[in-house]
Amino acid sequence: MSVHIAIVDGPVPATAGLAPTEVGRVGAVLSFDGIVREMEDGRRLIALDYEAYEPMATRELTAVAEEVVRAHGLISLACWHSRGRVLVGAASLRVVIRAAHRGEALVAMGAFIDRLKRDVPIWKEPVWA
Amino acid sequence: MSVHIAIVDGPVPATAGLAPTEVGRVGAVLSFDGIVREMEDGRRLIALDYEAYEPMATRELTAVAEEVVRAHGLISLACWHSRGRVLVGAASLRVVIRAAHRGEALVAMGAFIDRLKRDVPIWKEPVWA
Amino acid sequence: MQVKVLLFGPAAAAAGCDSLTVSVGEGATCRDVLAALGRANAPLEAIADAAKGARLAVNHAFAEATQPIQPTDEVALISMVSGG
Amino acid sequence: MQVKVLLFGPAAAAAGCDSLTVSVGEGATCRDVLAALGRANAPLEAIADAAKGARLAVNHAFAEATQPIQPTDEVALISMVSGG
Repeated sequence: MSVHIAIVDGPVPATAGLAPTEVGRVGAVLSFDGIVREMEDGRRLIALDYEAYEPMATRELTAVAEEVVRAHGLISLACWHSRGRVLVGAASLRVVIRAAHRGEALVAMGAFIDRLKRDVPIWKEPVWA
Repeated sequence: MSVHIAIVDGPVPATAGLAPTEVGRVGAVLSFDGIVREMEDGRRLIALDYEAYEPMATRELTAVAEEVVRAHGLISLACWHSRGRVLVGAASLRVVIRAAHRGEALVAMGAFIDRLKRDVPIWKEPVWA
Repeated sequence: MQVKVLLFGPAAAAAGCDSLTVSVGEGATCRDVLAALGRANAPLEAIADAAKGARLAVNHAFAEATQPIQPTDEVALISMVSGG
Repeated sequence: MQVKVLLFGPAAAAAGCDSLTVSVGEGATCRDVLAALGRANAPLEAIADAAKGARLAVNHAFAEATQPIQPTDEVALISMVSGG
């Protein structure tokens, strides 16, 4: 059982979380990328600017991750979240879950992101085109 | 809306499905890797040998993928499945879903894999240690 | 007529062969061929059971139980799949 | 006592500043500070509303409404988060 959390400046790196799988117990690797979309509320944007209240944001992400890992019996959960400017088409969030089976990985992914959007002190501001 | 299906000899390549995201509409990229685990029915194995009845396997995977893309309003679904030997710790299945939002991506991932395990003429045989 | 049925996975292992040829009447349906498989090879009886999800594929597509088989069709028993 | 409250996101935009200092009595709780924010800055009234999910963080942890504030605490208004 492990948790890795990082808030990074700008978009999350493309290869984050793709380290070699723990051999043996892991049967499912589920990876989610949240991507900045072009339209928000019917208006075109060029980027989102993310602000994080640190160190609380990392602490809350870690607490939520540990709770989700425990509740769903995951092997590991890693999360990268952006701070600063992320252009349309780039990822501002990556979550990688490793579990024995796909069932708990899928449920845990939804639960983790729901909690992140409710409880983690991060704010985004649109940069309009 | 697009579907890409491939049955590949041996483990699925590590970078499959990570091509640059379609800019603009995609808000969620969800990627699932099914990994060969060490224990099956309490016995230790070294690999799984996969057999596919082709071209039916590719046809069924394509039909299921198109149905899931339509039913859940996905932007795209890509799937790689192994044929032949896949060692413990390597991936035998990769599914990459691109969608506007995470909700439909998570539901569609579960639905696609459930259908694959029920309807696609692929069989695995354990290679015991 | 003679119908050759391709076998895979646990079905092939149980039958001890990759295909089995069964005799059925002209106009036989998928249901008839499944039943003939069970009669022709005792270990297959439990596997070629529609009630347990066994289906025939005809020319690489799943076929209804009532579909008639033509002598030139490629027929395969699809049961106990285990992909993923 | 004077309590400085850090503001972020839509709360900072509405208030027009990154922090706001409010006057509350000794032994004031989080609930008192939230109410004082709404009185001190009209646009904040709707945002610093516990009924709409607004919470205070005290020293980088979410605090209960009944938690007393100490003069040395770092206090932040956490509302309308939008990460992800």
